[in-house]
Amino acid sequence: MPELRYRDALREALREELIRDDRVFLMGEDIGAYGGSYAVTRGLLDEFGRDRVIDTPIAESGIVGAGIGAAMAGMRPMVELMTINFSFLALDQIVNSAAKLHYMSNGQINVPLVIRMASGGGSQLGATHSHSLEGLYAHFPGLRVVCPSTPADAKGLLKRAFRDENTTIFIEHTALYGMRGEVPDDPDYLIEFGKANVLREGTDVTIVGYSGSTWQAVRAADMLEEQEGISAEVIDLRCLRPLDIDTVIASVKKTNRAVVVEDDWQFGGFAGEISAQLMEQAFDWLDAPVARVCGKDVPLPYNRNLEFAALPSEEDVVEAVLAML
Amino acid sequence: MPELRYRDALREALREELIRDDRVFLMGEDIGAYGGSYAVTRGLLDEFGRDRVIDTPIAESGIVGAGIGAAMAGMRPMVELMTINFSFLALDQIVNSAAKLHYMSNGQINVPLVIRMASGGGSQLGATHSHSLEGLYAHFPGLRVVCPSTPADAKGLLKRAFRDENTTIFIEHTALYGMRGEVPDDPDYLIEFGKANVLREGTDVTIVGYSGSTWQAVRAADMLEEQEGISAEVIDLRCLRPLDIDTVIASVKKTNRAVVVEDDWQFGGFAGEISAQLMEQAFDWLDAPVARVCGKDVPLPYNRNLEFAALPSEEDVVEAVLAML
Amino acid sequence: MPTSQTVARPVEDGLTADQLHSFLHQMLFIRRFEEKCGEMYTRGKIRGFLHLYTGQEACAVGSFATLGEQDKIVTHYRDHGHAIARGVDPNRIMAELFGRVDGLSSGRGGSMHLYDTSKGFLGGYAIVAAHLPLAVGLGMAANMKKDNSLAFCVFGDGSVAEGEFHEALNLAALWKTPVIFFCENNLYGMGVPISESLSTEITTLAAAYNMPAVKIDGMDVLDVYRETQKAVEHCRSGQGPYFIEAMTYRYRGHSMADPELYRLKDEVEDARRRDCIARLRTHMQELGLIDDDSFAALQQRVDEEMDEVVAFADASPEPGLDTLFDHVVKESVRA
Amino acid sequence: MPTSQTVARPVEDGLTADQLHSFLHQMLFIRRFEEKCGEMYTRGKIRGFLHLYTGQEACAVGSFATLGEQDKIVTHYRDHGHAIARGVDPNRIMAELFGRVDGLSSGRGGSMHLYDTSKGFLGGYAIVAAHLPLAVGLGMAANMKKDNSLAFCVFGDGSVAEGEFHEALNLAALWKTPVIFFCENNLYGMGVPISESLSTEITTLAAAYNMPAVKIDGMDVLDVYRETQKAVEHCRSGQGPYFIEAMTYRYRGHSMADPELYRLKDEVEDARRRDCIARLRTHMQELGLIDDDSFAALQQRVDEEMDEVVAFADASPEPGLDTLFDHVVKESVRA
Ligand SMILES: Cc1ncc(C[n+]2csc(CCOP(=O)(O)OP(=O)(O)O)c2C)c(N)n1
Ligand SMILES: Cc1ncc(C[n+]2csc(CCOP(=O)(O)OP(=O)(O)O)c2C)c(N)n1
Ligand SMILES: [Mg+2]
Ligand SMILES: [Mg+2]
Repeated sequence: MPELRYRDALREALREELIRDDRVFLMGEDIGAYGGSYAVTRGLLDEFGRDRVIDTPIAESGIVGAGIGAAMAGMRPMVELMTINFSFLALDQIVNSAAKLHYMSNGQINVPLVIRMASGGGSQLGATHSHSLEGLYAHFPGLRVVCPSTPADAKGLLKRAFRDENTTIFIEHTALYGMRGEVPDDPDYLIEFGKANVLREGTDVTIVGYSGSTWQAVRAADMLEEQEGISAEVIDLRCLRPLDIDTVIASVKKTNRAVVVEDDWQFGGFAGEISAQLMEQAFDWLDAPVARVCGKDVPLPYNRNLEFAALPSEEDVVEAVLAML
Repeated sequence: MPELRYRDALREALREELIRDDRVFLMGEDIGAYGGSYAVTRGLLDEFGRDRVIDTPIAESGIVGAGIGAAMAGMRPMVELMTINFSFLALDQIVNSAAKLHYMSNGQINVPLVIRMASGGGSQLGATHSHSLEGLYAHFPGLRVVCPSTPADAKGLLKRAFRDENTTIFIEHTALYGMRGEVPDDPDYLIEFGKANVLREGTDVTIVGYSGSTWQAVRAADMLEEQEGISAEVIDLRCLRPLDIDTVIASVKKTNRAVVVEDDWQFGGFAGEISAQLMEQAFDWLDAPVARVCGKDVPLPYNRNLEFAALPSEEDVVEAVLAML
Repeated sequence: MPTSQTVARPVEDGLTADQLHSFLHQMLFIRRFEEKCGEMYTRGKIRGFLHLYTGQEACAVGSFATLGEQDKIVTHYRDHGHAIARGVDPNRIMAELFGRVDGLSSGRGGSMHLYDTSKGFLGGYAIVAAHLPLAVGLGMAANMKKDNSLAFCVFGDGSVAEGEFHEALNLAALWKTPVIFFCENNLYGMGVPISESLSTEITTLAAAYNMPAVKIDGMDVLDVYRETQKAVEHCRSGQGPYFIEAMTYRYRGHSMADPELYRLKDEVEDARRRDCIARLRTHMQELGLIDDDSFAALQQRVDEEMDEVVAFADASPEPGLDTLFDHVVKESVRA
Repeated sequence: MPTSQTVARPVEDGLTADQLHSFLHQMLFIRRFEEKCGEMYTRGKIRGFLHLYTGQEACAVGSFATLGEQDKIVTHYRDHGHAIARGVDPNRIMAELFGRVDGLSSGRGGSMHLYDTSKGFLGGYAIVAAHLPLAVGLGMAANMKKDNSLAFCVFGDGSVAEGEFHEALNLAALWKTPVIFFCENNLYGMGVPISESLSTEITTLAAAYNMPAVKIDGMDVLDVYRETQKAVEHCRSGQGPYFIEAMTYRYRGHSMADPELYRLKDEVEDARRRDCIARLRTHMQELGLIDDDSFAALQQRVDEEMDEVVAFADASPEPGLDTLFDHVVKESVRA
């Protein structure tokens, strides 16, 4: 299998889908001439031309709305919002139109739209540019919320999104764009939505992550094994909606302990959902309260040390595990 | 003490604050000539004139941004967004400017702004017009999120919001505007933020609500007592940020069981935060998993029966309590 | 949808007598439909927010007569008149307002959210100005699919202050998408007069984006028809979007909840004197196309039609609770 | 902030020789500051997104010279030049970019989020167009407090397509708030040329809101000064907002991460031939205000100043981890 970077795996998915289905087109801020702010779309304008790779003005609500309209009329658009930070401006379109039209029209309308955006802190971009809002999107029925943590998942999930009849909020982590991994070159390589991935088996504790935090979980598991001889199972959720809680529950019924790792602020964040569901569905198996290792309750500061302190780290995960054993 | 409706208590708070502090002014959609879509501001334009009660165009982001700017320059504005459904359009301003400027400027700037909006389903307004987003706002550090459930709280908390140096998201429940209750006429009647209210003491189970769901909790407690002889303690959170979890924990340590009631969608909602915190801080006291009684995972339908089925009811709360005893 | 009496005579503006009769019938039908809705709201059959279209009928009827089957329509929450003018089954509209299973969306949408994709009626949108960008996307799709369709987008004067108005007009003009932006200026957005909502003239602003922008008499169905025809030609010939501001007036409050504190009764009476139905009726009388008797007959017919509409809606059952979770997402076949 | 050499002669446009020297010094100072930032970024001292202002110096320097102490400034993320032109301490700016405790925000804000309230510098805003509504609010407060201040709001050409541009211009014109909307049109929003971002001319659009809107030469500090003066007079006299589009060019990429695939080197070279510093220098030479030696001396002085700036920033300690939770909310005294 060829080894690709996460960004290149995404590009491959876009290319293949553009070739496969002529209803697919891409639009977004600086995806064309600039090549995409994270270079995901580089080269696609040259290859597919201006009708299928469209540089848009900076108008998040407008371009997401246009994507919804085009999808309603039978196209298969992808809208890139550059980063998740700018998606607040398109939230009404996403929540009130993309997510609800199918239901409100009693199934008459559907909105097969892919909205891509980069998420995550840790790059010293300051508070306005460092959001992790996967959980915010997961809250809204009608959406798919997908957040791949590996190059292969990036490809397989993005391609799957183009085959979906609903709107997929496809969230990439800025820290992963350069990550390498083996990626199937099968043009029909699809990963089903709502299937979590057990990245590593273990018996003492379950560590749950998604997107970037998957790797904090993995590194923590390594540290726990090496330093403490603790065997941790690591689960990458892959999708927050639909959520594969069953895989998490099955794991916790085995390990009896769980830690959820998330970049986003802990208070009112998605980790709380996992925690609550575990209590509801695996109470009798829990030997300790589910722990959350998440972002601290502050806007993300620019200074490197402060930012680092505000974000969850593998050390924090290790600490949480040790505290519950 | 005079008896007032919730809407009138709010109006009294606005009037008193307009009189007390000439930096206070009100702006919003249809708060003037129309009298406010829920009649909260009726009469204020006549009394205070167009300089202090300003009808705005329909431009949520613009008017919230203008409110932030005016607050930065030393005014004490209140912006009314009519309903929480339209606040998606102002979310960037709220999250990226109002909530973060104090932190990003290292304390140089602060944004003493009150943003009022009506929340809640149950009026057959359909999916776009029936959101409950208190929990969404509570997620963002830098904000105050307040949601009164009684006329007295409406007044005391709203007045308190005008005395705060930060931005308060003040969320009223549409179902409560007509509710009557005793309201102190003291012009300095303030209720501190972050103090939950134990509305009813009990020993068998703790039922936690806020805003409209407080009353589902109370009615459920009545039913439990009358029908089953079960003694439920009812806590109204009043504020989601800052959150008074201590009062909830103290109660649960006594009752050993808890149900959280919330209008909003359960998945990824705020009830999960309460549930997770209870597990984290009162695990050994819990005799059963904390239950959540929340909105079903669908956009709210217009049809009355469907809408009713999608929203939490007192019967659902009773059922949840009975299931855990 | 009402069908027209056949009178085989050509008249002005390329319109046949047939068409004029149809306009009159449609406007009257919408008028009565809305009045009936008001009544049904008072009787508790219709609930939630209800925004009536009374007074503005000429806008929907005159403009929609210029559209083709392939065209796509999006409008705002004041959408009954548009749905009817588009030929959506009024029985199913009323059933939707009653929240019943035979409603357009089986009672899920309600008054503000009407959809009938079989007629290219892609919805009433309840978030002010949110559907303007959607129209741009519909226009993009039309250009891409080269299906000769256009997007017809209706909204009110109050919507012009929203950011999405700007984003949509710019995108449409920039990308030359076939969109008719049809602004029904009824002088108020809820209780706020347009002069307190916009610093400029609507058409001045629209024209600044580099698209034709005309102001027309929205109380005159013939003016609406003529002017919209120009817009349709413009769009069909690949010249991009077109903007129409139709001056009109709503006779009722903003919604059924409106105490109407912000305007004087006189103003409403003035507007009623320019009523679109009375005007077309007079015009047709002058042309000898109608007399008092035949107008009375038409009224009678519409009243009967309306009884049927209500009877249909009322006979329709409530949707089953077991349908609550249907259509949250569309099942996707693995490709 | 650099201070000016004193030459006691009055010259054109009501400007003294002093002021021209100050303009030259400031522009050169900003130029070097930005070059130094680029260097410090490469050396890893500055991180995150870094947007340099090189090429656009005349905009900040010429316009800010017309403002009063009471005025409030909001700008976008390309904000170092504006802060410097406003008299914010460059040492503290650089310390902020280094993320240090002596930075304007003690390292919390970084390059895109500079604030100095003591100078009425109310911030660099990193969400495109988000600060335009804030400027309206600052203007409202000015009207309410009658403090004779105005809000000066800087943004780029790319921001014009955002909904908030529209909402802010409309509100400002509607409410006659004293706001100068100062658009620095450097022809690109990241890699997108303005022709692909806007269907019309920026000033055509701005004028449609009913406010004066002028297009000026943003590479000529004197033109900027003269034209902004008119805007200031307009605002101070209670006539509401004023719009300026300053045509300019950025020499560097959008940010340090920009591969600049979207424009040709030639285009950049062309712009450099119209460089604002060279232009003022030539002009002052013609006026006999400066010669090669004194210009070289000025350059030398600026270089020395820059060394001090960097030394200051580098000497400043990192903020303590114990400050992480400071200033999330402001403690409110119970009234
Ligand atoms: C974004 C948003 N803000 C506010 C509202 C509340 N609202 C509903 S209709 C309306 C007035 C709209 O006026 P206009 O566009 O002129 O249409 P009209 O009702 O006159 O037909 C308002 C403010 C809304 N639905 N959406
Ligand atoms: C709402 C929003 N969308 C997108 C971005 C990403 N972005 C940052 S700067 C920029 C270009 C802005 O161009 P312009 O306004 O012309 O200013 P310039 O950079 O040329 O000074 C973009 C797209 C952002 N910061 N905010
Ligand atoms: Mg109107
Ligand atoms: Mg630019």
